[in-house]
Amino acid sequence: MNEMVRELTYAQAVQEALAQAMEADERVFLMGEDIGVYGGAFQVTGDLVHRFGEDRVMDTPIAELGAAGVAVGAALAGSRPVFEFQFSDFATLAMEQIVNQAAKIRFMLGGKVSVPLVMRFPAGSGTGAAAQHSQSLEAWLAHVPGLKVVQPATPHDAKGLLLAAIDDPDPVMVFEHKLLYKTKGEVPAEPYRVPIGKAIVRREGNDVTIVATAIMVHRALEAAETLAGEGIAAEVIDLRTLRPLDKGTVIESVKKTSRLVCVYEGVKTLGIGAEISAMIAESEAFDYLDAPIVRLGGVESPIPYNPVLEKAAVPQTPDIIADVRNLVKGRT
Amino acid sequence: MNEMVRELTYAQAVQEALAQAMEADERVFLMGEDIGVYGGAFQVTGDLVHRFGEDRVMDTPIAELGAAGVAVGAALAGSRPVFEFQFSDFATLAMEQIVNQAAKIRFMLGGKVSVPLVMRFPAGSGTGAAAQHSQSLEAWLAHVPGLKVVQPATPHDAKGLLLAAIDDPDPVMVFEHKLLYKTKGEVPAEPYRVPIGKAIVRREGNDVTIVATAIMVHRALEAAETLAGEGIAAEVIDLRTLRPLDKGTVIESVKKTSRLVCVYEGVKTLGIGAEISAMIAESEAFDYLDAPIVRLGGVESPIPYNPVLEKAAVPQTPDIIADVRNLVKGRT
Amino acid sequence: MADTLDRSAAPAANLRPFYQRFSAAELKEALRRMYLIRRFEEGAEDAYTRGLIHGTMHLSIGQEASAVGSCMDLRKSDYITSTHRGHGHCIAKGADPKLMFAEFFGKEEGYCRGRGGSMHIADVEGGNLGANGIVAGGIPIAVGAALAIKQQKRDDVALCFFGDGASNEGAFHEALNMAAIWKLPVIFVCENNKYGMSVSTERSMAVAHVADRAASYNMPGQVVDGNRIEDVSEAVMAATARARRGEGPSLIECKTYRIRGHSKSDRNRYRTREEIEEWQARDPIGHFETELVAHGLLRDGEIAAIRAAAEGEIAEAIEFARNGTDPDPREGTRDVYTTLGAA
Amino acid sequence: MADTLDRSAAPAANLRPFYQRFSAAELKEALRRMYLIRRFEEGAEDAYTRGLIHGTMHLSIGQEASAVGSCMDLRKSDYITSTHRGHGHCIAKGADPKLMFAEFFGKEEGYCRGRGGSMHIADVEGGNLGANGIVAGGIPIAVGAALAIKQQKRDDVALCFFGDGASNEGAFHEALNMAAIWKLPVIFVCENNKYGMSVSTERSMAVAHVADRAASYNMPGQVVDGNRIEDVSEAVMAATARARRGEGPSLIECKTYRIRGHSKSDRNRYRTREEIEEWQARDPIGHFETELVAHGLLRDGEIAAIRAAAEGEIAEAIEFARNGTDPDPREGTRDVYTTLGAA
Ligand SMILES: Cc1ncc(C[n+]2csc(CCOP(=O)(O)OP(=O)(O)O)c2C)c(N)n1
Ligand SMILES: Cc1ncc(C[n+]2csc(CCOP(=O)(O)OP(=O)(O)O)c2C)c(N)n1
Ligand SMILES: [Mg+2]
Ligand SMILES: [Mg+2]
Repeated sequence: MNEMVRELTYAQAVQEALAQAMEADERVFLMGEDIGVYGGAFQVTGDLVHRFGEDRVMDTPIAELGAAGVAVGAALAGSRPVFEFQFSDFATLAMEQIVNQAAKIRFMLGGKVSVPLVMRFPAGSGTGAAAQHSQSLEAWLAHVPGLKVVQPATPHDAKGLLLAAIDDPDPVMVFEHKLLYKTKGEVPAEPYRVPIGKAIVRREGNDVTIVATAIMVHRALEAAETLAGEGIAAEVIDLRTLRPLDKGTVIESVKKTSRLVCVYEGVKTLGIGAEISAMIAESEAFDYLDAPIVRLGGVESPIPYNPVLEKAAVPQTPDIIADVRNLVKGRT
Repeated sequence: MNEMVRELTYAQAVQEALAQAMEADERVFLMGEDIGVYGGAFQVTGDLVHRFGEDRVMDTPIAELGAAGVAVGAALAGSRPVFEFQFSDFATLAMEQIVNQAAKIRFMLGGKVSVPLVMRFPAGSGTGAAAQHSQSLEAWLAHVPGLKVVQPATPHDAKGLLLAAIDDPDPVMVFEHKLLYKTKGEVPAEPYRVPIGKAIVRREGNDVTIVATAIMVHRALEAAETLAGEGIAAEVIDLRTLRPLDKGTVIESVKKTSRLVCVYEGVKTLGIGAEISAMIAESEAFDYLDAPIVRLGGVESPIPYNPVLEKAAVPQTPDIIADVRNLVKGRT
Repeated sequence: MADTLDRSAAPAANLRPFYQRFSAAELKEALRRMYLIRRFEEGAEDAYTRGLIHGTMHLSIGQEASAVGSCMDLRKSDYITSTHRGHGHCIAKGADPKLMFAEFFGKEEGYCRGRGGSMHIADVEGGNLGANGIVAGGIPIAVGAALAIKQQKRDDVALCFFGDGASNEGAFHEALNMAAIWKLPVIFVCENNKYGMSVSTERSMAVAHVADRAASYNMPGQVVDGNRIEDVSEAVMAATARARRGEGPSLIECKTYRIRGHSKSDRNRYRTREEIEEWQARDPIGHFETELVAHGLLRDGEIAAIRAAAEGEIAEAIEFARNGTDPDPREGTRDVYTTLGAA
Repeated sequence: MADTLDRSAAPAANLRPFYQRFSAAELKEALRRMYLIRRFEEGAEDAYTRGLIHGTMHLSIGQEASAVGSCMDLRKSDYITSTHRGHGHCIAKGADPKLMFAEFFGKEEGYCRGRGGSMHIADVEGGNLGANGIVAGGIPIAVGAALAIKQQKRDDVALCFFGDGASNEGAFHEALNMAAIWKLPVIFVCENNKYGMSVSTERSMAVAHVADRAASYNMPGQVVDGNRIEDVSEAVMAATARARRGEGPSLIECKTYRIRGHSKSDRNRYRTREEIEEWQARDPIGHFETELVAHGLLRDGEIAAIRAAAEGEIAEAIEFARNGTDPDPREGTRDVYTTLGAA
């Protein structure tokens, strides 16, 4: 690519995608709480209201279920809503419209309509906002046929996956990690798409495959760096899309490395790692496995307020290092 | 046990548990839509309103979120609500109160309170009620720390698990399968408890372990019967509790049989079978596995209305037979 | 349907707006649709009782005036959103009973190719965005459709049907509030048939009228006799005009009654036979016929003809449906997504 | 707090109910609590700014009258439910600032043993069922507490605090409706501080007053000046009496203003400096002092003493909190369940 590439934060990359989509297609508009003059709770929409006006950057009342339904209706009637939940936790209020309506309408109507709806969910812990503002609920939505679910880990993917989501005729749920918003990375200035449904190998290695999502991709890469010093070559896969899953990329890697560790922030039980593990255990890669499949997920508890407990509740780099080391060295 | 044992339907067994709990403890009361004179959409509460009065068998307005919150508040203030969702699909409207409040209040308050709340969810497909009335969403709630989740497959367990749930100081979610309501089985007349967190081996066998839930337990047993005729001895485990998982029972069985098939009605991806599979793949049982772990779950689609399509959307007995046969004979 | 019909009859003076607005042909078409709904429901009930249709269904016998009266002034490009009790709305908006019955029978020819069934019948081409299995689920969707209309600078409207029971759902509150603050072209039509399943409005709400709740949104709220098509239609005409002028939403409450049980599992324990009979005596079809005859717009003999035609059309529709194509079981997961390559 | 204080002062004739109901000592205690809240918030802000507390917090400076006025007539066995902006409610209901600050500092001594933080502070012993991170999340919970009170035949009440923004949530609608149809002893206190985060009530609702919405539930709805403690208290007294008599719920809207930003990330882009200053001039503490002095209940010198005592108490509370015990990291998942053996 020979386009202009700059360093942007993840939040800026999201904002740029929103702006470019609105410029390119007047059907695209934004809805959410305090996304106008306030600029969004995480300053993602920033000044967009001044550029595009209040009709295209719409502050909603605090009414997640109704507003989600408004987005579904607008999508059915030819508009292209991009909906921001202020925190992903508030999706609990809108599951009816997301799951019973947005995800199913096309199917229930025999394929006669599409629901081109994008929803953005600032997710994850680490901000000291406690149990009701720190959840990682992406596995719920990845369990729902009719939805597509993406989880970008870098500014580059944040922009490219969001633009792909806005193009997509089906409802796409975009999970953005709050701690990533201020992280920086290279982002081409032109609009571009990162395909939905494709994982990416972020680091190659032969000894063990680490499949990670969102902020865990960065922790996994850090861990891999340290492990390299110990002679363990870890391959790190950034899953990027949770539904539909890119099975091929993970299977190929496990066939090569024979070991798998899944790292994710959601609660371990029935988090995305459960699916990755089960998918491998039923795949052709099973025969290549040299060791149990390890899952390193969030602890079985709500997220605590106290910062030390909060950190202990989700995987940190040393946890990854320890688990991978155990797996590779502990047995063969 | 030498108590009186009769044949009851699953629905009658649930009703008997409700009646006995209300007789034993005046703090226990029922809330739900049309559970009074109507007797409940599936006639589970039946005539209870005439026995216990409208104050203890309360019809709510159609307002799932608010009513769930009322139940949470009543539980905090010393009452013991048993809440009926008319269909489990409508839990989508109440996830806020279930997940952000009921599941987390005790933890968020540092253990200073309990939330003794029971919720009942008629779930599953097979009634021709289409995509918004046929979901199996139990995996969502099993992903949530702070909740306990049970899924009785027999009239006996329907009564015993519900009584255990009502005793329990924590929020317990009870998934009842609509197609089971009219099935019959032996039920002791006296109150008794089936412990939460314990799976049960319904049939012993050495060749393969089938872990099933709800109606799939019966289909798995049927399949096992047929397979026995082919010389395949399947062990069938009825999981009964999804959270906390009885890992020991499943692990022991797999160590014995070396093969695992998980059968469940929820969508395959991230359904309960994903957790069972992943739990085994990371356990000591991994080394005993002779074949990939097979998951037989619901197809990746909303439940269709057409009865032939509807049946094809979830595992049926022949599907189980075929998968087990493949697994056992296809490879070693 | 108004725009497809004969408008030649000159409006007579001194007539109430309903009779000024609609030609004799249009009024007869309205009566025909009421009959079509009635017969449709009876045919559906019969098919269900005979085991030809599975699942459940919610019949709107007795509520034909609110369905047809609400849709008479709508264009094809206007939207409606409907409910679990949606057959009448669908026919009123102009759907083809053949394709509706084909849907009930789970056939490929059905509006939803047999995937949706009674609770999800939609006729998107005809402006019906769909029945809904979730009580109040369609209310915010209607508001969203109205938002899209406004964004696209169209002068269409969205008309939203819902029941008395639905007005206790949070979605009702949130949606009406948004429609009001954004002045969207939406007409909320509450069909208050006295019960949400088994729970009477007296037990489920503390106010006498759902329309009273319009005040919470600074929106006009009006109660009409839902069994009198002319009352329903005039209220909707005013609300539609207001909406098209960009003046925002309205709430109209049609007092009506469902003659049949809530669904097939209903044992009618929560109401009396007398109450049902009282309302049967106020039959909306009979009322409309009397009106039309009194206005000299319909001769006695015509009624029988309209009725027979409706019966014939429904019989034909059922026949069509029974002969429809069964979906291929291997195609169960088609149409979950629009784009290929997805899960 | 009323029942723990001196009642000896005889009610003077011609005084408004507020001054008849409460003794001089009780009134001074109310003023003290208002100061305590003010200083608490300032202390919290300061600790946050100095990096001693993490997370976020929502300060109620300027809203002390609605908090204290609402709780003056409550007993310990009455419940309140609170909001994300809940420090004031907590202190008003009688909580100990030491244990509150310990919670902010994430210590074992804190009300929630450091697990909850600002948005979840609760004092269950004192009848505060908890702040809530979910807007409107506490409203149905209050109704449920009131239901339990009724079931247990107690004559307590549940008082439910929420904001103007919360009144647009579906939970508000559903909960008020249930409270009304079941005639539950609950008092809904809306603290309308003109904004839900950045969105003004003019933009988020189409009616002038949240209290107007009471009509949808056939419930008394009253607007009071939320910066005048006597107005708030009298309205709550009447509502509480009504509730204890079994006559059902009431809605009281306190018009007030939050002087600080919504939370620490607020850049105040949605309002003017003038507006803030206008409301600062209507300080609820200053107003109450003037009232008390005018009524001869407070001498000038006493004000300084009450203020100094509040400052001292907060300084001590912060000191206590800083010296608190850090939770053991291995105990993170304790208290997820009550019974052992669970997940
Ligand atoms: C969210 C939700 N809750 C409950 C139901 C079950 N249910 C279906 S129809 C109905 C009654 C609806 O009453 P109303 O809105 O008055 O419509 P009516 O049936 O009277 O036409 C109920 C409780 C549902 N489908 N969706
Ligand atoms: C369900 C939900 N939606 C959004 C938020 C984010 N949020 C927290 S406070 C707030 C504003 C609440 O406004 P209001 O009810 O008026 O209370 P105030 O902050 O003014 O005291 C918002 C939007 C939330 N915490 N919960
Ligand atoms: Mg009704
Ligand atoms: Mg406010």
